[in-house]
Amino acid sequence: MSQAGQWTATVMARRDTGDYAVVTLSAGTDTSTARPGQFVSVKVAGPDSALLLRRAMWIGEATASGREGGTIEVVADLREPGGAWLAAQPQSARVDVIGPLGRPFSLPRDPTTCLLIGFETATAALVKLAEDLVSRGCRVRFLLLGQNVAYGALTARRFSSEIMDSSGRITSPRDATLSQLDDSVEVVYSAGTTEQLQPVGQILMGKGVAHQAAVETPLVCGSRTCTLCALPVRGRDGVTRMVRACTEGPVFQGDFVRWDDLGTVPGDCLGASEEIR
Amino acid sequence: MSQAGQWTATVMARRDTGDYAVVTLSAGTDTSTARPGQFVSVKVAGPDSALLLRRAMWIGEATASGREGGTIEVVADLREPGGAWLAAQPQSARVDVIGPLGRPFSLPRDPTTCLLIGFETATAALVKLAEDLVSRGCRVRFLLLGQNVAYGALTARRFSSEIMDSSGRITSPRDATLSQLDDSVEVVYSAGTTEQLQPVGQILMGKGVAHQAAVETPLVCGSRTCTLCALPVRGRDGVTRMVRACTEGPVFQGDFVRWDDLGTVPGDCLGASEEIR
Amino acid sequence: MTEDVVLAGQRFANRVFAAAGCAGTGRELPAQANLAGLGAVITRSITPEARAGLAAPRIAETPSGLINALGLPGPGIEGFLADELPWLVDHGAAVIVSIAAEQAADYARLAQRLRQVEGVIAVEINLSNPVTESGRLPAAMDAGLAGGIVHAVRRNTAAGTPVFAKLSGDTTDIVSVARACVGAGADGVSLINAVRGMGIDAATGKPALGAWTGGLSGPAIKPIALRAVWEVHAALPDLPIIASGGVRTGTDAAEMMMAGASAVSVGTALLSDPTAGIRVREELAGIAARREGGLQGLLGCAHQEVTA
Amino acid sequence: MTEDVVLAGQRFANRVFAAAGCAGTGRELPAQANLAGLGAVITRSITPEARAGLAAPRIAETPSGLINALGLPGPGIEGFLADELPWLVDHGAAVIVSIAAEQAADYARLAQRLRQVEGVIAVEINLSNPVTESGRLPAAMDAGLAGGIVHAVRRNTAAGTPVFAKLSGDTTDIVSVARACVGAGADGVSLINAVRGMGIDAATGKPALGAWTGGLSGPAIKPIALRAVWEVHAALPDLPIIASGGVRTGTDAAEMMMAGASAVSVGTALLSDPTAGIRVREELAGIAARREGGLQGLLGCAHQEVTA
Ligand SMILES: Cc1cc2nc3c(=O)[nH]c(=O)nc-3n(C[C@H](O)[C@H](O)[C@H](O)COP(=O)(O)OP(=O)(O)OC[C@H]3O[C@@H](n4cnc5c(N)ncnc54)[C@H](O)[C@@H]3O)c2cc1C
Ligand SMILES: Cc1cc2nc3c(=O)[nH]c(=O)nc-3n(C[C@H](O)[C@H](O)[C@H](O)COP(=O)(O)OP(=O)(O)OC[C@H]3O[C@@H](n4cnc5c(N)ncnc54)[C@H](O)[C@@H]3O)c2cc1C
Ligand SMILES: Cc1cc2nc3c(=O)[nH]c(=O)nc-3n(C[C@H](O)[C@H](O)[C@H](O)COP(=O)(O)O)c2cc1C
Ligand SMILES: Cc1cc2nc3c(=O)[nH]c(=O)nc-3n(C[C@H](O)[C@H](O)[C@H](O)COP(=O)(O)O)c2cc1C
Ligand code: FES
Ligand code: FES
Repeated sequence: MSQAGQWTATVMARRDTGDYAVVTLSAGTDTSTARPGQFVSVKVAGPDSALLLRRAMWIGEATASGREGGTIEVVADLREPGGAWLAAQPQSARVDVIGPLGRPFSLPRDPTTCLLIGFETATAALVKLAEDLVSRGCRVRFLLLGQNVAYGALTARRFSSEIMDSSGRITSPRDATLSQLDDSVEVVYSAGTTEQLQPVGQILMGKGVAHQAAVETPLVCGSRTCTLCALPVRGRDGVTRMVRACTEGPVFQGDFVRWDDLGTVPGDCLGASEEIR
Repeated sequence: MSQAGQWTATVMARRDTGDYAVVTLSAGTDTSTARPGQFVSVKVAGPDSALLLRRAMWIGEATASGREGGTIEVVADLREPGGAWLAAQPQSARVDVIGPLGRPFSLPRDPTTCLLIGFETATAALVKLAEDLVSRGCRVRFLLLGQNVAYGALTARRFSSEIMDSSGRITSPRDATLSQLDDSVEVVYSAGTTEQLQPVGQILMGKGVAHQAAVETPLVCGSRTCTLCALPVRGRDGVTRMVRACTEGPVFQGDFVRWDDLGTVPGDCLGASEEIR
Repeated sequence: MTEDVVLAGQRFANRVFAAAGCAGTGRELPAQANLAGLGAVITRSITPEARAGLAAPRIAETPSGLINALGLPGPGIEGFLADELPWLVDHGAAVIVSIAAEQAADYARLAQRLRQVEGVIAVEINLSNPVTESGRLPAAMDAGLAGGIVHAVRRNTAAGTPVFAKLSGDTTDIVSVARACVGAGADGVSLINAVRGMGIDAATGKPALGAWTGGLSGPAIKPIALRAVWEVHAALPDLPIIASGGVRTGTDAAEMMMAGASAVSVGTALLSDPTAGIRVREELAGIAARREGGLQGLLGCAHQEVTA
Repeated sequence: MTEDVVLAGQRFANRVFAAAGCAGTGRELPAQANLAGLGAVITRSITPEARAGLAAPRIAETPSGLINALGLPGPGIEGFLADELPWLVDHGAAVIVSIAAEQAADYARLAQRLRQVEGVIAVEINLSNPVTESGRLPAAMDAGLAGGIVHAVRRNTAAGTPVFAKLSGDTTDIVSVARACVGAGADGVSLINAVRGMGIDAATGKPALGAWTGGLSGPAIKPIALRAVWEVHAALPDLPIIASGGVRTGTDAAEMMMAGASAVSVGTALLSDPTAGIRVREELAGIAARREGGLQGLLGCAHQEVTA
């Protein structure tokens, strides 16, 4: 599973956590090579379905081998038609999966203190990350935001005693982020939808802390074909381009994302014309 | 279940016979009042399905009471998307059903010899009929046509020793029908699609044998709303009308159906204009 | 929250109607369908004379849709008035009569015949029927033809009875057709009729419908209906719109209202679920109750967000 | 059975193509997609200058369909020729270049630039882009505009390179637009582009797409595409038609051919399954092999049955 491919997964198990279900898929091969921040793209319905498109899912826990080769866990939102379909598949149902996809998080060369910020299901993207960071001697601190972070919280507790979750205590993602940013934090890792990450990205911009953001955007083909996942990102050359989250992301350096301009094509973007809002 | 209604059935069991599956549905109420020749209309998919329409299914065996009230059996064609969906439902799945629908077969007042001709899944429509006929002292003879008549054959063997099935021996439905028509036969009951019954209806026309035909036609609403099920039938007044199979049928007197003109609106039909093919 | 609404001077108990041809003439529906609980029942299109309809097959299923070519079967206006309308009225339905003919003069005669008939609260003009004036193009495809028919119907309809023109979503420019209808006296528009489509049966190599081509309806066309409602509401914001095209849930109905519809009608969904109309009405009321501004607040709100 | 076919003088290895914009420029696809195994790859529409595209969201799912409003993002013709085309050619793809612009003169310039470029076996004119001449109506909606652009492109394209005009299924009269294109020199037509549609997000009360309206594609529109193919083939039986609109299986492809298409292109299906093109090709060949007359025998056969 180290290279992206299309494979048939088998549903091994499902357990529910709030509005989400954790679904274990067996891959038939070694899945431990999937890197933190990568995702799979799941065909969420059969031939008679009115749902045409695949759904992206963060890779949570991944094991090297189980009863049927390696397994991965994904966290499916039961309130969405795609997630509900996946969760409803009985044990040993077969599911068409493409992955692992996308550029993963990069890890710091030297041990340091990292703040991991996760929203809702996207906390799943932090699970392998925390494991890898801790195994490199990093200290990890967690900020878990949203109603349904139980899956991420489980990992958090394994790797960190510094966990803040949002059960009622937090006024805004912005304030919560600020409250966790003391001098020891050198790297922030975040994961969530573009809307969720916007205030986090904005507050961190120019703060001198490295920020890597794993973004959920509308994502259709997962293979650089459709350009439907594009968001405005500044390049090292200073030029803003509409960049595909599925292949150049989903992990971006936070300081390069045009957080204020998400959902638009900024006027100074390469190829933008004035007519575009 | 004696009056048409909309109810939620529970899938009790499935057993396969060739390209068909026999599905047992529990109705929660007494189902023994369903009459031979009636059918149910089954919603064959969930909210995310691309299949919008209900599927009609003949009522096969119907029991007065089982573990969860009465049950009915339907025979679902696995090669069709609707039948395949129904058959794929796991035990205790819930299915939306409307029925029993349609005008049933009428039974002869006096004991007589009856020929029952069934095609494919439509043989299911003959199951309760045979039982009722035999209990009234009639003699029943079976002609089972098609690849998959196992369900009907089971019943046939219970009620008759005169069974002819089509496994390779029969040249045409027309010849087969003729071969079974000796002087003792006073009533013919047939069940099948309009295409299947056409040669049977044509050959019996004017032969002086009573013929009741239960026809499968495209059938959408099942409730006289959409007129999509209409076929040309001559009335007692001699006037041909486009008549709705779902409510004025599915059982018709064979001599009144315009067998030669199926699929058309005959020029002498009430309301036909010359422009209509 | 009140569910009732006044459209073009006529009061309706609520905003969810049965679309033309999809509740039949009503009598066929099981009791659960509860016609009296709908804002209105739009009849199938009534023609001058009785019609047998087109050859079979009249229908085929398509992905999330349905194509049909019925050919407007029915008893004709006299049969309808004698038999079907009284039954609908007796059962408490608020009846909008849909009319269809092959030339403007016949539309006018139908309207004339409906004048003063007890229980007809509005007239809907089905403009998707081919008309002889055009070489058999549906009038809804041509602003001039459509306007001419609307004019003829409006002139022959009682002043207090609103006239709705039912348009097509697959015309090049629906706004210009809508403008022509309003100019000719239409009090509102119904958007959209089934979209021209076709099926081929690959097994036989023949067209799936006896009439070859037919109308595509159901959830498949909802995006087309939303676009039509959006465009017409943007151009003519005060015009009452009755939206149809794939409405199956209260959410679908809310989307139509947000795009600019004053009322919605449920068509294809009624064929597989006779209670769909009542369910949509309840779900829509629930959605409106959870937002500020109630049902009226939904109307066209997607435009406000965009222009703000 | 041979799968190859000559359309407008150009030989294609088989009749199943990748539709414009749905195989990207090719390089993005996993190896399984096997571009060289398709009859042709139609590129996304190439514009005179680089374009960033429209604001997000650019897509929404609909029942059995997809609405998108991308705004033709891409590197522009020079970037395409420098970078993307060579890659496609290297990987064995037979490339049809789709072009789009806002006025006839720019279409002409694009055609001129493609002249003599190695590896371009045909040009497809995307006429669904709004053009400035019309007050921003897509040219495909107007026979005159469409003909003007086709004429400009044909004049500037090498004689041996066929030009296909890509039309819309939601225009009032597609046959008259097709006739105008043929009159202006089109060697064939591609039917149909995505249908104008819209989504509303009921949760937010806003349009689902950043650009408000967009193109509806996928199985939902297959009946509309079949109708368009049927009508154009009936009117212009010798005109090569490349059909697209909801093709997902070999059966869908066979239906398109029966209605009158010479080739089919697979669009939306490629987005969720990059191997869909090859699978459709194999399934179509299988269907043809089980019938007399092979693939060519499928072409327009539904008309023969009807007129016989
Ligand atoms: C990299 C990535 C990882 C993700 N991981 C998870 C996960 O672990 N668990 C989970 O429940 N969900 C995850 N999502 C979101 C998930 O893919 C679905 O989009 C989401 O669950 C909504 O599902 P839906 O059935 O309502 O589809 P819709 O939101 O209606 O989407 C239908 C289609 O459009 C695309 N799309 C449209 N809008 C969006 C949007 N705003 N965001 C994403 N896709 C959109 C979808 O990918 C899909 O192909 C992830 C998304 C991305 C991009
Ligand atoms: C009275 C009656 C009893 C039936 N009993 C059985 C049964 O016991 N077992 C069984 O497997 N099938 C039965 N059928 C046929 C069944 O309802 C389905 O139409 C058939 O299985 C084909 O299924 P499909 O999923 O391919 O649907 P399609 O044939 O694609 O049909 C989709 C929709 O269109 C309607 N339709 C279109 N064409 C036809 C047609 N030629 N005949 C019927 N409906 C059409 C269907 O009712 C359905 O609503 C019966 C039909 C009728 C009318
Ligand atoms: C079976 C059937 C019959 C119809 N009959 C009529 C009709 O008589 N007159 C009319 O104007 N529209 C008729 N329509 C169109 C519907 O009223 C409706 O406008 C269209 O189907 C789109 O809505 P829907 O997707 O909810 O069905 C009919 C549609 C169907 C499916
Ligand atoms: C994501 C996407 C991008 C598309 N880009 C183009 C394009 O650049 N040029 C064009 O002519 N058509 C474009 N189309 C239309 C397709 O080529 C095709 O004609 C249409 O989607 C109908 O086919 P389908 O239902 O198989 O997708 C695009 C469609 C989609 C879904
Ligand atoms: S999801 Fe298609 S290009 Fe990124
Ligand atoms: S199936 Fe609708 S009227 Fe008979």
